[in-house]
Amino acid sequence: MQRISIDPITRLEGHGKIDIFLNEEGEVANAYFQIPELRGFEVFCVGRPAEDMPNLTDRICGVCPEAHHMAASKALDALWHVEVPPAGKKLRELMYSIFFATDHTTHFYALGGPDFIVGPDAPAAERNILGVIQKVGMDVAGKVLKMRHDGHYLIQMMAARRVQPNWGLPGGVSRGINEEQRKEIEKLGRDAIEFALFSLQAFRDIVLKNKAYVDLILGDIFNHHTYSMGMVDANNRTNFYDGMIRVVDPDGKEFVKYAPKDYLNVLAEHVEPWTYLKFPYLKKVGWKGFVDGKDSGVYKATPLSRLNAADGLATPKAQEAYDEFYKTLGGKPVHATLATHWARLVELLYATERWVELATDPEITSPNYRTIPTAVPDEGVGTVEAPRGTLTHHYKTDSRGILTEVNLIVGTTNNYAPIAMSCKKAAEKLIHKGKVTEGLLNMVEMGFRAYDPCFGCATHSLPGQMPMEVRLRGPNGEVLEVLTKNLA
Amino acid sequence: MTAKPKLALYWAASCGGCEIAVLAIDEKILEVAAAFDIVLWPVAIDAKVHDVEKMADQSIDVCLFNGSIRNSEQEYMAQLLRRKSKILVAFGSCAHEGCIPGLANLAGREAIFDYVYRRSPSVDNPQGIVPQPEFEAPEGTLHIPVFYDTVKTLDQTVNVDYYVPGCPPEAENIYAIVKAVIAGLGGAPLPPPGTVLGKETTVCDECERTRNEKKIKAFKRTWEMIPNETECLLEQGLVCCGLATRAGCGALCPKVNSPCIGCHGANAGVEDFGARMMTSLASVIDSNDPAEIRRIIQEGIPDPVGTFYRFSLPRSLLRRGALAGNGRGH
Amino acid sequence: MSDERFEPKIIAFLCNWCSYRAADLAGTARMKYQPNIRSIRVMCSGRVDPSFVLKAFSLGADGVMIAGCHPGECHYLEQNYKAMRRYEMLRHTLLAMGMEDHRLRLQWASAAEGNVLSAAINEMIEQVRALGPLNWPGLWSENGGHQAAIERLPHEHAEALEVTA
Amino acid sequence: MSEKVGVYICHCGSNIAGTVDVVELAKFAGELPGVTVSREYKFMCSSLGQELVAEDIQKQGLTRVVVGACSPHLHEKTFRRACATAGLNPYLMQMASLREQVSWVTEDKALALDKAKAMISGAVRRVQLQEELEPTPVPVNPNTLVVGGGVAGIQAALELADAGYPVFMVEREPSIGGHMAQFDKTFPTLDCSACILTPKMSDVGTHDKITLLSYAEVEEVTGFVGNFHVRIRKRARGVDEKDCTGCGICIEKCPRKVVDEVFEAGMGYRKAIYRPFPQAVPKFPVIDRANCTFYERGTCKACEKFCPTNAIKFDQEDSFLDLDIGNIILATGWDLFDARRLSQFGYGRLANVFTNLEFERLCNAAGPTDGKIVLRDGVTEPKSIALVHCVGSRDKTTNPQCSAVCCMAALKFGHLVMEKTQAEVTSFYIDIRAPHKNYEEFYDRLQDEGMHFVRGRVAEVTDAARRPEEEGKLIVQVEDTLVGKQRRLPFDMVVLMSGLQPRADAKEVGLRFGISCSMDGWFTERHPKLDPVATMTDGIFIAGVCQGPKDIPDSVAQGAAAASRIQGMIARGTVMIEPVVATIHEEHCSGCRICNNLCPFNAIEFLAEKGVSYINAALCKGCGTCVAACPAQAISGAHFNNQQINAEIEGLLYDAVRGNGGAPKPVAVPA
Repeated sequence: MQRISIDPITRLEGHGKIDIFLNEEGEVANAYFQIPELRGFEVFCVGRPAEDMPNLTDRICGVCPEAHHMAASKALDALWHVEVPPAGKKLRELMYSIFFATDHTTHFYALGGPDFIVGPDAPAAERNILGVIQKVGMDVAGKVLKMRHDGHYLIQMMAARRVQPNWGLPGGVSRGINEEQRKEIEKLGRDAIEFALFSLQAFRDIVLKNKAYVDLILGDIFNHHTYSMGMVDANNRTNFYDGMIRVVDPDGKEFVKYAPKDYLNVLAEHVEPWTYLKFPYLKKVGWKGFVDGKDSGVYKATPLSRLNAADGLATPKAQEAYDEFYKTLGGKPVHATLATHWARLVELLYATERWVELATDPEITSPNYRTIPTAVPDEGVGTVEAPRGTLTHHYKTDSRGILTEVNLIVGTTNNYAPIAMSCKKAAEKLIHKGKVTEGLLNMVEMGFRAYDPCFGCATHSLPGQMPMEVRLRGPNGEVLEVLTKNLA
Repeated sequence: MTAKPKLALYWAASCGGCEIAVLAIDEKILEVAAAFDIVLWPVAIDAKVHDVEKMADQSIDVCLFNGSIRNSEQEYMAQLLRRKSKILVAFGSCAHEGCIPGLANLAGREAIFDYVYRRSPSVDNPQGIVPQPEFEAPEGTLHIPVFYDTVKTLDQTVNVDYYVPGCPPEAENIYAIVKAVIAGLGGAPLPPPGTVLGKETTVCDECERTRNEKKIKAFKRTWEMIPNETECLLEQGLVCCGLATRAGCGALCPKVNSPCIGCHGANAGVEDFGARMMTSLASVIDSNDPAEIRRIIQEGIPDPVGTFYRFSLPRSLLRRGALAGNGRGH
Repeated sequence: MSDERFEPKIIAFLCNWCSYRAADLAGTARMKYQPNIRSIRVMCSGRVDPSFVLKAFSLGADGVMIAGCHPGECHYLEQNYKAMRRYEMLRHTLLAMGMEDHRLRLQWASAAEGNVLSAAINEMIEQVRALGPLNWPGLWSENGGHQAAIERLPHEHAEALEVTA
Repeated sequence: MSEKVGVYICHCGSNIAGTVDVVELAKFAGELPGVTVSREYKFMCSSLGQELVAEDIQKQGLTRVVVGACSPHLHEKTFRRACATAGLNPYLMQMASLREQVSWVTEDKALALDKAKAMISGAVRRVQLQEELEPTPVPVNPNTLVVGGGVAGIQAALELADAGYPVFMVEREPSIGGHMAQFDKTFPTLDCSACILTPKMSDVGTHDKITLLSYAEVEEVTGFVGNFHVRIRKRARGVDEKDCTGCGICIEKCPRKVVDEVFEAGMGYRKAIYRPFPQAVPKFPVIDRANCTFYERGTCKACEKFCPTNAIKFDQEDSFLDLDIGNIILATGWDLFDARRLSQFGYGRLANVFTNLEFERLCNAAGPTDGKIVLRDGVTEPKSIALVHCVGSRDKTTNPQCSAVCCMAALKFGHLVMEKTQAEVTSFYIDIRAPHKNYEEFYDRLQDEGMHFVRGRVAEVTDAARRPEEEGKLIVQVEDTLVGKQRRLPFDMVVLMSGLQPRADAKEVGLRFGISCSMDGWFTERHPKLDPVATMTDGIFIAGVCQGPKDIPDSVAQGAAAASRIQGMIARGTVMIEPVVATIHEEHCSGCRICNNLCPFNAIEFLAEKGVSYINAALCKGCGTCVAACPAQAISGAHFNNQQINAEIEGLLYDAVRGNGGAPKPVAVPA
């Protein structure tokens, strides 16, 4: 029995390690995708005052703190049985839309995008944000940096800090916005829509016009027929901030639609002894291991799965992009993992349109942005769509609002099983007779990156990454061969 | 031509916020890329730890290290980078004082494993499996790093030259520090080792709210009230950490009507942040009756450890030796 | 003899004007109390910074006493009330950390009350003796003992490097 | 740190050496880091011992000194001086109390040695961080403010004025004189109270160095020793002092009679415009606006009509006076215990139960009855009088203290009764307290004169007669502890010897002047034995009963003592301000203002323009409360700074368990 260790995988937000075992014939016998850490927020948050949760859980993930901030704030609303006034809801969703646009931009241009923009075969040393800047030139780079800068700037203006906000409270937010700020938010929002359209066009030009890329996207290597999860509004259109959770089966038929507070009826988490991360799955279907199909409880919660789980998008331009997306890829549902990059850009457009919608809502500057709770707190669940998947916070407190129990199911965790499967599948497809090629390594990575996995969230920790390296070991674990990327 | 100074950025047990903050210096990132030969920066650059291991000791000029030390791999990386770096900077709250994840020291490994893998409401684990550092899979042995009992700061693990406060540090400050380091390498005088690279006063200094003499009859919790936007939040009864927290953020949180939560840590020369908060708040409680004082404190500050040591438990003088009561007093 | 039983170490902060004089008086009057108490003279109980108390615990003290003038009798008019408030705050925090109540004590003793102070000292020593050592520094959990896990990493890398692809 | 520390262990004969192994201790000290010399010596406080220290400082170049001996309260000054003479700043010396806190309180030699080692290593670590300090000299303003015009204040004022220094005397009432002016005779000499007091009063009134401000009160005191600023409110008299000749016609013509509750203790009447008593100083009358017809109805103005110099000013308003003052004497006196609080004695209910003050007025020739001792009806002369001692004194339920004067006053009353009437007089006492010169003799004399004494605390005074002979009398119910039986004795008149208690507003006045009161409310002296006239606040002195119950001679003595203390300071011209004060380091201060209202001496002010707080070193008393409170740790306290105290804690715990409190680990060997 031979083993290949990929330790660790690079350019994901979080640390992962893959061990691939080969049988005597050198074919893949099994692959283990391991997450090496955990921080235990669920445990040490117990004993804290619940209203501190938006600030505490910000620190679960510095990549998407706003997502935790929102999920926590919504959990507090439920906990204290308080209705957020319309202005409060809109302010929250506005800030959240700005965050979504910013985060998707970061991923497409800094993390996932490089594979397409500078190309999968380019030396790894160039497959990074700096490489992208070299390739697309300063003017485009300028657009990207401006988009990120504007996003951060507005988040800081509204919610105190560009990373780790301090804003959400049970019943609303700590402060609203004035007309002056609204104008600025609107103006930058319109720029953002332009940027989103530009990015989609860039994707068409660079990727869709390149047959090799399209084949790669649609090829079997990265396909997984799993359930798809996403949050939808009353009309079954994607919403990031609020709504019902809808799950469709591999054929695109609605499997379940439930209120976030009922998540325990739908989801369960499986534990393996070789990783610190748990594997969520659909309770009704059950845990069948790392396999595709209707009979496996494995599901995805990604930009792609959100589009699959919805009937459309609530803004005009985004709806067009949505239609184009499915037309090009041959109808719903789409299971091509790499298409997630495109789906992400469609969501980027939706987020920017929603941003302007809310920024131009007459109620957005209302001083009535918060309701002070009067009920006795007991239990509450808060769910939002994080960029990397459905995020759920579940709290219980005593009558003083001191936490007695905390449970978190975070974005990337939902996708742990699919990611593991993608890695295994890529390995199976590409490794034969114990032969490993440099191409394999990047292929595996690309499948991996499509999920924009953030194991900071997943493990509530973000340990370091090191460049990927593969060691081919013999039955006794001696190293037969070593391959590393970017040997250039 | 003279070789560019070597820069390494690394993240241990952190949330990635520090990395995002570094990216948030926007176009200046290009200046950094131009000024330094970046030998390690996981989030953005593919570089190899082998190369770092192969380097001669002290051959990295500056290492910005964020994240606390919570498992065996992080401890190794801390030791490695200390050895290879001339200047090791504890970058951000986690490396500096432990930050919010440091509150895990209230619980410890066993409590965390037991809840996360066995008792959590969503977990389905009839055999009560918990992850093992070394696991014999049918195909072979699998390793994951050892999860430690205690979260420690970087300087509780290796010697540190400088500290950068903040969760995360503000982009402006990051750029200023990078420039200072560049100047320092160019021969400009560097501050004495052990210096925290930040302002030496507290957030009130940057807060625009009006302040008066303080007399507090009751501490309020943030959900209980909507404070006005002009007066000192503490005077309105909210436990604002600004008075003890190192300045440098520009009092961002009070600006949006939220009390400071203390993410920049304590002021220069202060050993224990929580002690500063406790003593200053207690001093201005407006009562001389022990029973009333006790009531004011217990009602208004139900979670003193989480309130006063939110960001600094690992660095503080409090030791888990006191955890007889499992970190939950009354 | 004193070897078998646990001898707690207790730090006492004594106000220069009352409790320190009370300690003098206890001595002059030859009132016996156990020598486990080690005192620090401050000008006023209002000088006692909670960080001193935490410092003492973190350096191995098993208990800390803060002694000042009776309420209303402060040499500096009202500063002992600040000491009272800080004691309540500190106690609240230490209890939340799971520390036993008797390890921190606030004691009023006027310059004339040598008997009150020595009685309080003896009582506290017995209470802390019964609780046993606090041992903060000793119990500060060490993460060592995982050297194997730490050293595996460089070995794997080194090993990898020896092999040529 | 490269300090050279000398450690000196005192045997104190066998006081320390008998319990603590001083040789072992000195050896231990010698091995502590920083210590260059370590000696033990029989008596460190002896001149030989002090020379030992001085010599080492000079020969061995010691930069720090630790003395392990007795309590610093005994010999800190001694050893500081020893260091100073050898040229070492006195604040670089630290004492460890090995006697009071070790050898005298324990017998376990092993533990005693442990503790002694701890105390020494604490002192050794601390002393190395101590800093040179210098007291700062400030000038002393020669003006003195005397608050209260009773006999104590009068004495103090005259002493100072006669020495040639300016005095400002503030009196709340329209006239000075205090309680003494109300008395008839004084014990034990029986000379006329007024006769000996009024000359002193008029001296005050006429002295060119004394500015008398009667009918006035101190509103505000700021500043510090030698440099106080005082604001005084002069209440509107309604009479212009410049024009008034004190002829008194206004008083004659005033149609309005008012019961005089103050001077006459409710026994007599005065007019609405009045002067408390004929010899009042100053002579100017006061209009009692609460009772003046003009202020009630807007008419009358009789006084104005008849005033020959048009001195009546109905529209006069309170005026304010700001003074620069070097030192202040508080001689604010006492209130009489309110006998109504003890209802069993019937005062206020039974007409012929009197208080001692009422009785003083009865006896006084200038009083409402021209000195005739009569019952409330104003005519009947009593046949029998009871004097009840300790009313509101020596009584746990009211005042535990002995009021010091009542026993002698009762004897005086006994004498006056027998001198002026045929009445039998009986004293009901617990103990007769007659400790001073000629007091016991006076007691003997009264026994000879036939005064009766019953030993026992009176249980009740009642008019409920049980036997015919009790009809219409006041019956005193008492347990005669000498005969050991209950007795009921009938009297015509009962006099309650009410005790002395602190002024109702003593605490508030204390705060205004920055001094404290004891639990029972008397002003606290700096030292109960060695410094009874000074207070904790430099430049503020106390004299008379406001410091505690005492009689006239003691009050006079204390007034004079306070005055001479002040003369000394004025003569020197400067005072030294203790260098143990707090300082705010501006660069670290964020202006959060936490410290602003923590200082009872108002030493901390907020500099709005700079946005930082500032401490006035001259006002700072060095308690360190603000130092401990500062959230930014921007305040440091000289001689008690954090580093010094932390070092002492470290030293005291030299033998405690030490894990690495999370200190850095050695770097792992590269693979």
